[in-house]
Amino acid sequence: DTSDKRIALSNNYAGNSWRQAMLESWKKVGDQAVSDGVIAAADAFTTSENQATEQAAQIQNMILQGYDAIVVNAASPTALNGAVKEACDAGITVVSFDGIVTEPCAWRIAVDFQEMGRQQVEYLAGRLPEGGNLLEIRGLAGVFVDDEIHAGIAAGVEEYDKFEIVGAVHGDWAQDVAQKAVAGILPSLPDIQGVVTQGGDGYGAAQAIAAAGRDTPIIVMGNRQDEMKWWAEQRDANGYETLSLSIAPGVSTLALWVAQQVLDGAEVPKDLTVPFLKVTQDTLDEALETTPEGSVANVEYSLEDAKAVIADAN
Amino acid sequence: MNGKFRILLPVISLGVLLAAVFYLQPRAMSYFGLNLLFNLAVPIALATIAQMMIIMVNDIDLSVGTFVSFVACVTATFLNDSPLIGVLILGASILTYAALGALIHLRQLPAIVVTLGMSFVWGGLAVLILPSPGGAAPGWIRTLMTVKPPLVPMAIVASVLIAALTHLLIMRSATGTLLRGVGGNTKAVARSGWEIAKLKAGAYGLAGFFGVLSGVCLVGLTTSADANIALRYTLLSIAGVILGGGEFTGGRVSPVGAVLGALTLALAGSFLSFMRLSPDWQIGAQGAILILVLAVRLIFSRKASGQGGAA
Amino acid sequence: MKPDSPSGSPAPAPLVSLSDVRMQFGAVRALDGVSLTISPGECVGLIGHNGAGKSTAVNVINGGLTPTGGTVGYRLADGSSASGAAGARAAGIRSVFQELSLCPNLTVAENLRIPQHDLKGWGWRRRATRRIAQALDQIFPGHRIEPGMVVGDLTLAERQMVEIATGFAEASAPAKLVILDEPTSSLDASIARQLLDHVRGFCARGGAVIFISHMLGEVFEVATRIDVMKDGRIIDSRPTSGFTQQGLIDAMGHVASQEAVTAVRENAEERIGEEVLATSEGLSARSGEIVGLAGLAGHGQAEALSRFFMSRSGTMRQASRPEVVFVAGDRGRDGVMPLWSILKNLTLTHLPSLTQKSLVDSIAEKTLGADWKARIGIRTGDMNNPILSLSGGNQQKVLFARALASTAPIVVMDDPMRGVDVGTKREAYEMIRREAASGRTFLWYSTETEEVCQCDRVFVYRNGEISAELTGDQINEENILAASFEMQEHAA
Amino acid sequence: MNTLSQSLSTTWRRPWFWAYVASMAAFAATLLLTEGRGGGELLSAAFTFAAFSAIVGIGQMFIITLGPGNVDLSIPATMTLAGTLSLKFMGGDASLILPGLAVALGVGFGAGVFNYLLIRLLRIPPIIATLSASFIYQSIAIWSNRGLRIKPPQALSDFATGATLGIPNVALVGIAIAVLAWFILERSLYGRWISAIGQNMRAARLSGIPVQLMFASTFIGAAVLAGLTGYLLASFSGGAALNMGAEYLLISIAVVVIGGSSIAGGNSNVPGIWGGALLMFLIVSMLNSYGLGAGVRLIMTGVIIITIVAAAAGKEGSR
Ligand SMILES: Nc1ncnc2c1ncn2[C@@H]1O[C@H](COP(=O)(O)OP(=O)(O)OP(=O)(O)O)[C@@H](O)[C@H]1O
Ligand SMILES: Nc1ncnc2c1ncn2[C@@H]1O[C@H](COP(=O)(O)OP(=O)(O)OP(=O)(O)O)[C@@H](O)[C@H]1O
Ligand SMILES: [Mg+2]
Ligand SMILES: [Mg+2]
Repeated sequence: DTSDKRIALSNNYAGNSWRQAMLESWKKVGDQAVSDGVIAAADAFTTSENQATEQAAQIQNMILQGYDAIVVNAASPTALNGAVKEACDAGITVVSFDGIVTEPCAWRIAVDFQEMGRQQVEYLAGRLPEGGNLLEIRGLAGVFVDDEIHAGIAAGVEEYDKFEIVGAVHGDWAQDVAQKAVAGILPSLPDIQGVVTQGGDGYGAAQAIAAAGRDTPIIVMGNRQDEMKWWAEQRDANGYETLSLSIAPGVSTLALWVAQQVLDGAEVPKDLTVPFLKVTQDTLDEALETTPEGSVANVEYSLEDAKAVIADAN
Repeated sequence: MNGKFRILLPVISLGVLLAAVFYLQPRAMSYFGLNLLFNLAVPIALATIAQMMIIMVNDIDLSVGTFVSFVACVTATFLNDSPLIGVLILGASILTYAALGALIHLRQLPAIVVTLGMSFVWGGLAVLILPSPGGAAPGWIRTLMTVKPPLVPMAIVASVLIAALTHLLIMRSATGTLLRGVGGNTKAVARSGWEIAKLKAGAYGLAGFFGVLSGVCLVGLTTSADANIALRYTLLSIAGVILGGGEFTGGRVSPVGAVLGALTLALAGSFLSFMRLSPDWQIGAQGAILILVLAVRLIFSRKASGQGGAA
Repeated sequence: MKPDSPSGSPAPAPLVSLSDVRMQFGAVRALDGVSLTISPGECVGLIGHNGAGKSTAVNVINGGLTPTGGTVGYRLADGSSASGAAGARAAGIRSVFQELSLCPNLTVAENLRIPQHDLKGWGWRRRATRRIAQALDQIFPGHRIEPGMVVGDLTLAERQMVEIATGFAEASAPAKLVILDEPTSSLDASIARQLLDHVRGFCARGGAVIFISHMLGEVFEVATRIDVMKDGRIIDSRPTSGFTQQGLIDAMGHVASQEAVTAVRENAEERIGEEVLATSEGLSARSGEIVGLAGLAGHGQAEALSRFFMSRSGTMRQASRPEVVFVAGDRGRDGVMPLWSILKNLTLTHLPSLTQKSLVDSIAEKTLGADWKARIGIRTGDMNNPILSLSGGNQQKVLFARALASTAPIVVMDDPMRGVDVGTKREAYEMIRREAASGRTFLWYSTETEEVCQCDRVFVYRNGEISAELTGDQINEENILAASFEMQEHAA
Repeated sequence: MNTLSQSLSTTWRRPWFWAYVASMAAFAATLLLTEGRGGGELLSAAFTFAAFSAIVGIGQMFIITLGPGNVDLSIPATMTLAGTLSLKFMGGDASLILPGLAVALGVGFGAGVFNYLLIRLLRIPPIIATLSASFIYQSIAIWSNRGLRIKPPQALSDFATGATLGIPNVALVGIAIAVLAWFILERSLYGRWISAIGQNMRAARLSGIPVQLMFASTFIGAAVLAGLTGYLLASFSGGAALNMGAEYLLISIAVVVIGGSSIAGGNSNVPGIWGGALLMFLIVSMLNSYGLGAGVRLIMTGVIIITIVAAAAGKEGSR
């Protein structure tokens, strides 16, 4: 019975639509769980800047507030280990997701970011058998996710060696920055056949490429509604085809249920993997329909879904 | 007189905030609670002292945050794997800081631009050292940062030590007085036969030294590093110095105030967590509380100006 | 040691000797072949018009500036000779600069650390406190300065006192020659007297002093020898007894008639009109009136003036026809825009009247500048030169012009004649009189009793309050002094 | 005519000269790689993106001119808030383009007033006042739209991404604002007054300058420019994002100082802003084009900034 247990969400960043959708899913599912009497509280906390130190302090405050479980989307896989360890030592269940932590006492709901990078190249290889030139738009330098996806892309290019990355820029996961960086590097690049991204930069890249008067290459998208809408428009106009993939913001609700399960005494392995959410040419219209304007394609998890994920892993 | 007012403000704001935190969360009123509240403030306090050294000579350092991140990366990698090389790198970075101080004076460069440029340089070096987060804290730092002294938690002991030592260094020693003199009236100090370039190099070198301490402590707490770990320290450290009664020009700084200012800022974040605001407004509330704490200055500056008059 | 021995006995070896020193700042020749020697026991009065090169000479003597031609040599205590800034320090040469050079963020005692390099190690604060307290007690008995006070909290006069005391304070290399560049410019008469007494005693004990002042009376009182500078050259040098006041003025090259110094206070009846201001503190003035603020320095006169000014000028609305204008005395703090040219500094207050559709009419601005350059004789080749290239007194003239160029009916002056030479002062008095006759009101704070005595009405301040209001024949040095010291008795 | 040739011959001594030299060097270095191809493309991109930096940079410059410690750290948040609210208001409706602009400028105005009041009434140092205020603006932006990206009206988007006579429209806006700013700074009473305030605030007050009016109008003006930039940037990039403008915090300061304005206040110049803005874009493009990693790129950016400032200071010093 977990009806008197309190769970907190420690979130390190709220400045993009993905995080906003993530917080919203948490609130929706969490509030429902509280009113159903499954748990006593599901409070969300956000730091003002994307900083590991600030989040570490936030976790320490949660320890003081006596939460029974802390669900973390971490700014850094390692820099929070000190605070996470302190939480574990205080008897608190810590579940990390999306941005996971390496501290062994915590649970990890990981997305295989490397695989996400690799699959992009794989998809392109399917579309362009004779290979071609790729532009890579990376995220924020020095951050775990950026490094992982990049490694996956690099692995993919090694596997499908007809592809060559002719240019790479850091878009800092911000639309305007990505657009600017792409516009700056484009003039010095040969023709581009594909653009591999980390999610959310597709629209900006498309704009920059169009502004430079070049043909639109295959841009791998990141499930943002504006990207998908642009994709649908292009598809209707000229049969444009591509792939979109990203981690669903609703994974926060999975983490919530996993935490609840752990508190309930269930046997939960420390490492869980969630599949990422893929939108293909076939599911595009469906995805567009269910995604609010300006938001991100999403799936939320129920307790049953969570139990299934746990059972699969066991 | 003025000095007393200067120190009163940070003391009171810290006191009030601490009382509010204790009221909201009585559990904080314990050895364990105080340690949790304050241990992450120790590296902030050190970074604030570093910033203060620069503000003391009328400059401002926009690279503190990236520098501390850089040091953290070095600490979690070189200092852990091959201590000698690690120490050499950190030593060289302090020398770099000192050299910048001399360069800024000799070529009459605006410090804010040079440090802005350096913030890119330190950030770039950090990314090169640790392209993705990781590394490990050397055992001795970890031990030092998690030691549990009797009665008073380590965070408090460390803060008191930092405040006392830097107070002796800056406010009492002959060299510290000279450095503050540079901030007060550079021309007069130069006229008296002192080499300003050397003094500025000294002040910057001290800033580098405390920046290194900050980065090392930070890794001791977090157990690992990443290239963006302390970016926020730049603005936090400036706010800490001001909150501690320092001023941007004129060499008016207070080390004790700076440490208290850093603790206050750290506590402000905790206070907000305990308030349980809606996530929409949590970020804004951080701004609001900064405003609130600084607005207290108003009362004191009114008093102080009533005293000093237009003299 | 012997007291002043003018010529008779063989002069002791000189402490410092300059021979044919030249100093060029770009096109400006500040020093043009200066030769002089100063021996122990001498008190040299150095006088000259604004921009004559006095401050430059000081900076050459103390090693702060390396001359572009000629040599400067010092004699050390052991009889050897030296040169350069370090040599000057070792030879015991100390300077008290025209522009204050204390660190306002340090305490009085801590400030001693700046010039005295040996103050370090354990107990340096105690030693510094003792040295500065001793010097202050010795020079200014009865002063109210604590060594632990922060300099920024002191009044201008007190800061000047600290600076002077620093010049004479005990140190590892004892003071042999102290250069005082306009030391009394912000001191009131009684403190200035203490300083003069000290200087005389110091020289009698074998020390040497260079005393720069525009107050000839003071110079006559302390100097054993007077050197007159003009346009970068020493044009006359004689024992004090060889000069008369008028002779000196003539030597400096200003042709100003004697009666110019006589009171401004004439034809008062026709000049003075309606009351134009009355503050709650009791300050009042009528149009065309010249109102003086007197009392010991630092007793609230400057504050009263700036309060009045602030209350009559907005920070939120544009004042195209300002009601009051301000002439600053503390140039660095209250007046000068250091990055700007002389012209821009001069026109600042009047500028709103020189704009068309809020664009500055640069031709009108130039004309105004040229006009005032001629009117008050700003010594510069080009009004586009930076203001800081002017000598102190000339900067002061620019600030004067800034205020008078506007049309404001009330002019507030905070000891505006600080560091202005005799000739210019006379011209300024003349100007004030003329402006008053045309209906302008002046609120004039001065540390010179002579100046205050020219006013139509005088408010004497003590401890931040008005202790007496003197009018007409009541205005004389005796009454002012009395009101400065005793609160109740003289309040008419 | 005389003054023209005079100013030409002293051009190289101007503080902004080195920003342009460095920009051209970066441009040439990039073209070297492509053997001259894509020059026009790069230039047009440079002018487009530099325009955003230049507009916020001009606002920041006026603030910096007010003297040490005066800076606006709320520019990114103001941009975000103005972009978010105005795009939400327009909701893609082309008839609301001008009212939408008014909303954006109004947001800027409000932010400027709020910043100024914090500084004036609570006497909080500008650096911290604007930082704190920026958190509040960010919260309002989150609360009002929860990060949803709403598309700009097509006509507006076409304008923002389009060009007139080969010059990007946003660059034209940026240049017009720069010319206006130059006039204000160099020729107007306002420019003279803020320069005086920057040099010596107390003396400025005692010279009869309406100091607070100047402070208020400068902070408000800068925020209005930030609002305008937010509106343009959001229209340009297809919608406002919560993290848009984050990089303009450093850039707005960097373009001011690289452009040769004295950071100590009182001495500013407008041409340098554009030089600095072009440089900031071209450096990154050059380093990206040469395929340098993020680490090296950051280091080079820093080194170049310092070198330019050192070069400009050397020339100024020898005057
Ligand atoms: N740094 C400088 N650059 C250019 N010109 C200078 C500089 N310093 C002094 N001068 C010029 O040298 C001349 C002598 O100046 P100095 O300050 O020695 O005059 P002074 O006799 O002390 O005048 P005052 O009585 O007004 O203080 C002046 O014409 C002044 O403009
Ligand atoms: N925006 C600002 N930035 C920095 N310092 C300021 C600012 N505004 C005011 N000050 C400081 O406050 C002092 C008083 O300012 P000011 O003279 O404008 O006030 P006032 O309008 O005369 O008086 P009051 O405070 O009664 O309204 C100034 O000397 C200045 O040092
Ligand atoms: Mg002089
Ligand atoms: Mg006097």
